[in-house]
Amino acid sequence: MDALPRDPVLLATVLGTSLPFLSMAVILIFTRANRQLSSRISVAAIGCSLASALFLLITLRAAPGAIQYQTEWFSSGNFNVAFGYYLDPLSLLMLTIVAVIAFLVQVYSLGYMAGDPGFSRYYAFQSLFAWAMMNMVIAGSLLQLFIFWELVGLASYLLIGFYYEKWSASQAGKKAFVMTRVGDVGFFLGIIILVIGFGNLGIPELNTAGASHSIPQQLITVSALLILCGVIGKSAQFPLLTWLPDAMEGQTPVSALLHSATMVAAGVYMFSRIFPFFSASPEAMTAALAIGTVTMILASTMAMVTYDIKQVWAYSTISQLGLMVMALAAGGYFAGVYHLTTHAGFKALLFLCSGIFIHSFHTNDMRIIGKEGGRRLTIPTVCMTIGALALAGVFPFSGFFSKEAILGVLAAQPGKIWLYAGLIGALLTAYYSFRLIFYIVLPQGGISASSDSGHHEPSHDEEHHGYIFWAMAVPVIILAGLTLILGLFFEHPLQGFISGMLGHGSASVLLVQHTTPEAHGIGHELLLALGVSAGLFGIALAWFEFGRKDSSRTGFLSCFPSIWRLFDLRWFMDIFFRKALDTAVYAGLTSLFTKNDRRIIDGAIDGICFFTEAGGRLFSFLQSGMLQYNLLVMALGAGVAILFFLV
Amino acid sequence: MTSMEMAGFPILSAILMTTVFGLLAIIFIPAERTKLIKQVSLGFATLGLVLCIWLYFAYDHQRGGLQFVERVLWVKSLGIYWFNAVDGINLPMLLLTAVVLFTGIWTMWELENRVKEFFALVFLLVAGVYGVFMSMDLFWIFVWYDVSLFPMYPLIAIWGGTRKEYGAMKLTLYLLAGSALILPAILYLWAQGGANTFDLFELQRIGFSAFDQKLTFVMLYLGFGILAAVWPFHTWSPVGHVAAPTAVSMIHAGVLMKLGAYGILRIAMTLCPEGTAYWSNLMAFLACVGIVYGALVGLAQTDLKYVIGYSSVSHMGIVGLGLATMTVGGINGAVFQMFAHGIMTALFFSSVGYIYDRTHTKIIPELGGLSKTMPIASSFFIIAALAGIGVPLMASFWAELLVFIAAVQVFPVGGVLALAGLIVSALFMLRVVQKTFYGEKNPRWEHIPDVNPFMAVPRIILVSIIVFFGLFPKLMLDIIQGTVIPFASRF
Amino acid sequence: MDTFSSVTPVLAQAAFWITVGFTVSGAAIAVFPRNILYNVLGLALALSGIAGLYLFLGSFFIALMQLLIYVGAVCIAIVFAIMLSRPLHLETPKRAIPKVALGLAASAVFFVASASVALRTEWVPAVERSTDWSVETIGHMLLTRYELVFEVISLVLLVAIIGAIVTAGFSRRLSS
Amino acid sequence: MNDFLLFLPEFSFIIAALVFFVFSLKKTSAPALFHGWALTLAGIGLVVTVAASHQEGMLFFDCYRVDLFSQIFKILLALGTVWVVFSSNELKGIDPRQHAEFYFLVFVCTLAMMMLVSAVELLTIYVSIELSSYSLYLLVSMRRNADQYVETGIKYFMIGVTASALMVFGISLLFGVTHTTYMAKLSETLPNVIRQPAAVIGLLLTLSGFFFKLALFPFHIWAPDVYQGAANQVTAYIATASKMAAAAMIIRFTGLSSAASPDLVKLLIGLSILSMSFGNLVAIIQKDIKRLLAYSSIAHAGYILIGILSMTGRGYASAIYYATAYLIMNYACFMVIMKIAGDGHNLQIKELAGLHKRSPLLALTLMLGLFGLAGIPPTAGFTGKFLVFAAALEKGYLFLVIIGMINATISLYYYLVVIKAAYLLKPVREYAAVPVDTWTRYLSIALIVLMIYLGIFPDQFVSLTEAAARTLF
Amino acid sequence: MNSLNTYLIISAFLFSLGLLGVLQRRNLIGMLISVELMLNAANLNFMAFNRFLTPDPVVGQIIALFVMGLAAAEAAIGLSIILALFRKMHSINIERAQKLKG
Repeated sequence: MDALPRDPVLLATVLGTSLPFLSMAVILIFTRANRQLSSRISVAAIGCSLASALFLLITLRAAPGAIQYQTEWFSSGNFNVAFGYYLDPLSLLMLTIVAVIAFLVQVYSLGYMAGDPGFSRYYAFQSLFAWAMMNMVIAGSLLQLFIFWELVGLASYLLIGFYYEKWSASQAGKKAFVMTRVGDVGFFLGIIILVIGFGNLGIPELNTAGASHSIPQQLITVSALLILCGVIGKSAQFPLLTWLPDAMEGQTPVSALLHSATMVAAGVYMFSRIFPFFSASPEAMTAALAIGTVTMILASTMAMVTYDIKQVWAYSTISQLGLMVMALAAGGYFAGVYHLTTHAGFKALLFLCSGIFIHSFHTNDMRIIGKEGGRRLTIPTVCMTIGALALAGVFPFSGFFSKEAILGVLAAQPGKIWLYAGLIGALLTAYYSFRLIFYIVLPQGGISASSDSGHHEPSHDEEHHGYIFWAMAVPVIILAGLTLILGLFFEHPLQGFISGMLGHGSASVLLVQHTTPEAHGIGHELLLALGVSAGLFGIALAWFEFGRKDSSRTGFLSCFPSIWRLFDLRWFMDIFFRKALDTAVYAGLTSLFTKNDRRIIDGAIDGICFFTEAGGRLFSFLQSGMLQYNLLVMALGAGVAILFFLV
Repeated sequence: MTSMEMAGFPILSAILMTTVFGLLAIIFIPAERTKLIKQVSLGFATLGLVLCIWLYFAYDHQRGGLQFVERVLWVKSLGIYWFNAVDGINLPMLLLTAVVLFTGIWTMWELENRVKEFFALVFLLVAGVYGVFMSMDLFWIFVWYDVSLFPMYPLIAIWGGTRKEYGAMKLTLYLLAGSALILPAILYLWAQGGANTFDLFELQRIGFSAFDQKLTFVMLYLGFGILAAVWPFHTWSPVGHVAAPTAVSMIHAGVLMKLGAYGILRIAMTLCPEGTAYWSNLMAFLACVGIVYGALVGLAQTDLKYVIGYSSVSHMGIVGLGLATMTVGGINGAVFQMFAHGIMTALFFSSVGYIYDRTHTKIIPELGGLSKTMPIASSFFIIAALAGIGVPLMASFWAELLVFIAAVQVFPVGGVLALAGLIVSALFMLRVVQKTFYGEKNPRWEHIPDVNPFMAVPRIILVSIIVFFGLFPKLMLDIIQGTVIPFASRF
Repeated sequence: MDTFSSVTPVLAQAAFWITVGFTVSGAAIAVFPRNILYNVLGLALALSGIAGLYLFLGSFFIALMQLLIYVGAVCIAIVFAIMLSRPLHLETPKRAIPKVALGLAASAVFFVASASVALRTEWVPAVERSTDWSVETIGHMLLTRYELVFEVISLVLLVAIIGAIVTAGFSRRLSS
Repeated sequence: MNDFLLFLPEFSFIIAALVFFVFSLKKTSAPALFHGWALTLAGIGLVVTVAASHQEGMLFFDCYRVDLFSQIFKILLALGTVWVVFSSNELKGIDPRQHAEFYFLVFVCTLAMMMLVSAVELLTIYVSIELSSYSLYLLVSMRRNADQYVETGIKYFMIGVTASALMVFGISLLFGVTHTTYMAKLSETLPNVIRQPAAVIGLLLTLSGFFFKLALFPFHIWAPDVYQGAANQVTAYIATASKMAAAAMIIRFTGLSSAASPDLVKLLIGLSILSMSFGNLVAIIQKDIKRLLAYSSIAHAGYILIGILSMTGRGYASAIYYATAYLIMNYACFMVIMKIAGDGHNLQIKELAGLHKRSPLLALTLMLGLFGLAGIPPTAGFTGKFLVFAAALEKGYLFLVIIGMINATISLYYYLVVIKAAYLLKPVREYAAVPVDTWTRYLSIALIVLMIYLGIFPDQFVSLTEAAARTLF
Repeated sequence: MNSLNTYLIISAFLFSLGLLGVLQRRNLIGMLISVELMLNAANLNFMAFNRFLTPDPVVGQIIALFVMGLAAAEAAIGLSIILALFRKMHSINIERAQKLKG
């Protein structure tokens, strides 16, 4: 503790990562009643976090190696749990991303949430969320990471189910928590196996051990696969992906935060955090690659058929996360992290823009928004288009660069199938995002108001161009700016930053090679062309079907109703889970066990009681009122006793 | 050891005496002066709490082992000693008891019906609990064990709720049926020891043959296991909890159930290391089944207290699993879980108690949307539920972590199965939270006031303890493992 | 045997078996007939037979006492009781078969048991046996070794008398 | 003179009996006066007995032995008598005109049982036991207005005389096989001939007489009917004092075989198990408290037997302890019953409803008494069970002890039913508050204190019982 | 013939017969008579042992004497109780007295 004031880095780390927690505590305990004060405390806290994150990034950008602070949390037997911070380029980068996005979202929420009765609570949870995420990012050990990972889940549960009086919201929160719990238990088990087999959960130690293969291969594979479960749950990978679209029940800024820099990013972040460890297990990497691919394709298809503006971005998040997992699994450490960074920017942008639309039109339906004149809101329209372009991977937006990096990595894989999948994903992504853009920007008459009229959020009519609007618009503009410059100017500095220090931090020079574009078989230019053309083709298709005049605006999928239905119902995954839960758990085990409890166990006990009493009644026949029967009992008893001795 | 050993002020006896004198004081107060009775009760409970906290700080965990030993020969011809001491295992339990008693009495501040008898019986019950936790003599452990059980009957039957007479009778008989195995086992050990002593540690030094250990271990395990709600002997627990009044549920689920696990640890495992090893697979099996089973059955319950009852079954399974591993980590975790679960369940019942006192129902479908009308009261429950799920930075998380590490190491299959139970427990806790507190505001409960600050105090104390030891588990674990390390080295 | 030493063994034997016959048949009459008066007479017969057996066992004093106390006192008392309670008119419904069967079984068990005890035990006479059968010795013993019992038995009789009076309702205070 | 001092306790009760014999000759009856006299005389008897507690010696040509063992039981007998006499202030169950006879018989019975515990000669034992039995037959038959219970006396009598016939038959076998009636010689001779059927069966039949007194299965059959049918005070007397004498005699007699016959031990184990199980099971379904307590007494006979059948000093000591505890607890229950049923009727369980309001002190006394009977610590009943089981386990009778504990659990059920009635049930009709006079109040408190004190601080009393048990050998 | 066993078997017979009477007779006085038979059986035992086995022939006789005395007292008490019962129940059939049971 005495080191704290003397070491500015530590001070900044501690301050930056604990202030949101303090703000949460203060809000919940003291300032619940005062909304203004609550929001200010929260925003100030996250502002401080942002400042310290930037400070750390700048101070440590040229640090020779990772900086680690560690103190014993507790120990039990020979199992020591350390509490510590691990500051390396990856965590610093991610810390900054989280701080930036969280700060922007909180500022944005000043407008978006104004007038909400749960305003204070909202900011408390936001602070909790930011705190948990930042601590997760700089955690020094896998266990600590897991702890905050769980807290991130908790915070997202609270935020998704924020409007708890709305049944669907609380349901969505529960679903998110339980489904990620499924993955987390795997993660937890993985950690336990590592504790047992390896004994140390420090992230650098794990990475070193993984890279140098100093732990048994089997152990790595098993634990890596189990830890991958955590990634699957948190980052909504196949098959645990259906909670994420439902999580749209939360407010739009929450979705923005959830989908860009926190919660779902946690999975991918964790993957990259112990990337060298993972990469020591080819089996785990292959599994992750497959899962990422499936996820990406599935989510893209789902996005093609929904009219809910937030759902589209939710599916796109899933598919982009799949892409990131693919990148990482294919060995593209930088590509994955880079896409995580750019995605955080443009996805937050997309959600925040959607939020403005939703806030203005009180609907989630893209058709209605378009019809009611969504494009008149110039700033969000423009910004959203920028975001969509980045998502589609169009030059010069940030998504282009990161996607290219990923495709490069995929191309380096032995089988070309991953590359083709990536390209198809890129195509579909471009298609569905511009389908949305065209719906909003180029509305045409004759939209049939279908049954899917979207969700209504609590309405509060505010002046569109007042303080509220600007509180929402400024973050959007900042993010749009970031999206523009992040790819164009920051790819190489970032690569140097991250990969450079990775070389110091762990012994994985080999990994860096994977990420260089020169290493893959197909020429760089060809790949570039392929990527761009896939994106452009998708946009063109979208324009052909939705943008141009006289287009049918139904999409080619409407020709195949069964496929439409398949996509719309999320490949029946939800139904499957529901059915599985209902039959296997509720109707199966639960009811079986409950019956067992009532009938067999309790029945046995009550039966014992019953038979005891019946025994009493039975024996009481010995005590009949007839004297001579009584005497008989006595005489026969004595007689039997005598015979006992004689025989 | 000499026959007489008294190191300074008998602090442990003093803690015990706070309850006895509390009981006597209550007896001599006229029954009409309910306010005074409550104040006196709270005063004695506070005194006990203060002494326990002092004990917690005064205990030297560096040195470990037994401290504050009081040892007086009690009954010469049988070798019974008045032998009280603390070590790392019972210190958390004493602290837990003091906290739960204190908060429990505060929670019952609004009681109106037969106040005098209620608090007198509560003190009697807690005297037994303190006694079990501090005593190191088999005779006294058993005496206090029974003393702590039988006040449950009137407490539930008079002040209880749903099916109170049935629940009370079932609980009392069931638990005392457990002692039908404990007493013979204790006496058997005494007789086989041949040294005419009930002193736990002298018996431990004597050691027993493998057969004796196996035999007595299983008797003690089943006997105490009933109180620890080991599957399949758990059915008294939900029924009893449902029937019991708030403070009694708090003490019962929070403290009394720990007596069972504590008994297994303190007597069975101490005296029968070989027996433990022999039966550990059974222990682990029952514990794992209990974890999953409790959670799954909890899913189907419609009564709030039933839900908590089954969650207790599940959580006590974790304690059992930790004990079954016979490793330092596992036992550390088990003891810590006993403490954490005690506080957590007390919080659970105290929140449910508040709700039930106001709404007169604890049927989940009849409630709903309570968060709107009583946000603070609801948040206490939600916090408890989160602790029950094993959310990190709450005390129970660490306990579960330690237990599961040990369990997966020792019983891979069972450990993994039990881990899966965590998913279910999350599901059923959240389901309850959702159905009870979330959803549309229920007009039936609109007039109900939220917890006032005075009544919030005990709940806040409980929450703070959960979070405090979640943030600083070292403060408890160091004490625990100072004793557990030498303890586990015997296996 | 001493008393009958002058009589030939055959006669003695015949007398013995006749006595036994009286005893057994008297006992049977005391138990089996339904008429209570026959029972009393049977009892008297059996008791007299037993008194005879006591003679064979060498104790004239006890045989006399048997006649006095039992036949003289007990039987008369029973007859008085019969007269007072008029049990002659006792209704006689059917006997319950299980009761009879179980009763027979129980007494059979007892008979077999006690007979086999008698037969299977090695009865070992004392090494030194006194031959002092005189009544004086009995009297002496009564006042020394059995002094307490002797006094207690008087208390027993007192209790019996007071009790009988009170219970049967012959007390002065109760005769209302 | 010394001899006279040894006999002083008995003598004081002879005097008491004679005083009431004289009273019984009077033409008029004065219940209050009689009660005062009786209490005074019984009190004097108790004081004398306590004062004579450390006497030792032989009397009446070695027929009569005064030692710590006998003196402890005499104190218990005197104590029980005092208590019963104390509770006889409203002797509504017996015709006021018969009160003198009632006290006379009680004192005679106590005297007989005192002689019983001191007697070490078979004939003396037999005569004493008969004297006490006859007194009890008469006491039981004395209940007035007892149309429902008229048959009680004759049932008790018939069963009693049959048992005593069995006993005297057994004594005759013992006499035949050992040639002696002195216990001291018996205990020398008997182990040598214990293989003989006559010896062991003689012992068994002799014991059955005492089993009858103790109401041990299968010689228990009188107990429920008699408990129910006799006047409350008489039942209390039978349930407390007379059990002490029986326990003492069984302890004396089982010591004779001194574990030479494993078969006998097996049989006793069997009887003990049957007795506990039967008593507890049937007690579950009872409605009448006295009848319930009768079944519970059958069960307790089984527990006492557990201590005895281990045939060790510790076992006998534990049995003495148990008997003492039983006396206190049982009397506590009966005192409450007698107090509540002021008019002498038979109390039903449901009539206890609301007792905690009508008289909190009596309710508490009853609760503690019942918990003591159930063996719940920290009452003396628990410590008694603990000691008894400890003695049995020293001999390795684990199974027996487990069954004993299971039975204790079963018994808890019906005791709880009674407690429930006293503390929980709402009375169907308004019962008047129970008037509790000062002395009863003090006695209740004394009983409560005694039950708990003996439970928590058993050390001194256990040493005493062990010293007493040592005098047996 | 005149051996110990003869007497013992006679006594066993008397005892069993008495027991049978006690178990069978519905007339209470009949039962009492049967009990007397049982006591006499025991007495016969005493006398027989006294004659054939014991060192001191006085003891058995004295016991027999006391048993007789007790039997007389017993008969008196028994008969008085029976009479009391008869006054209330107007019967001495034991099968009519079955109120107390269970």
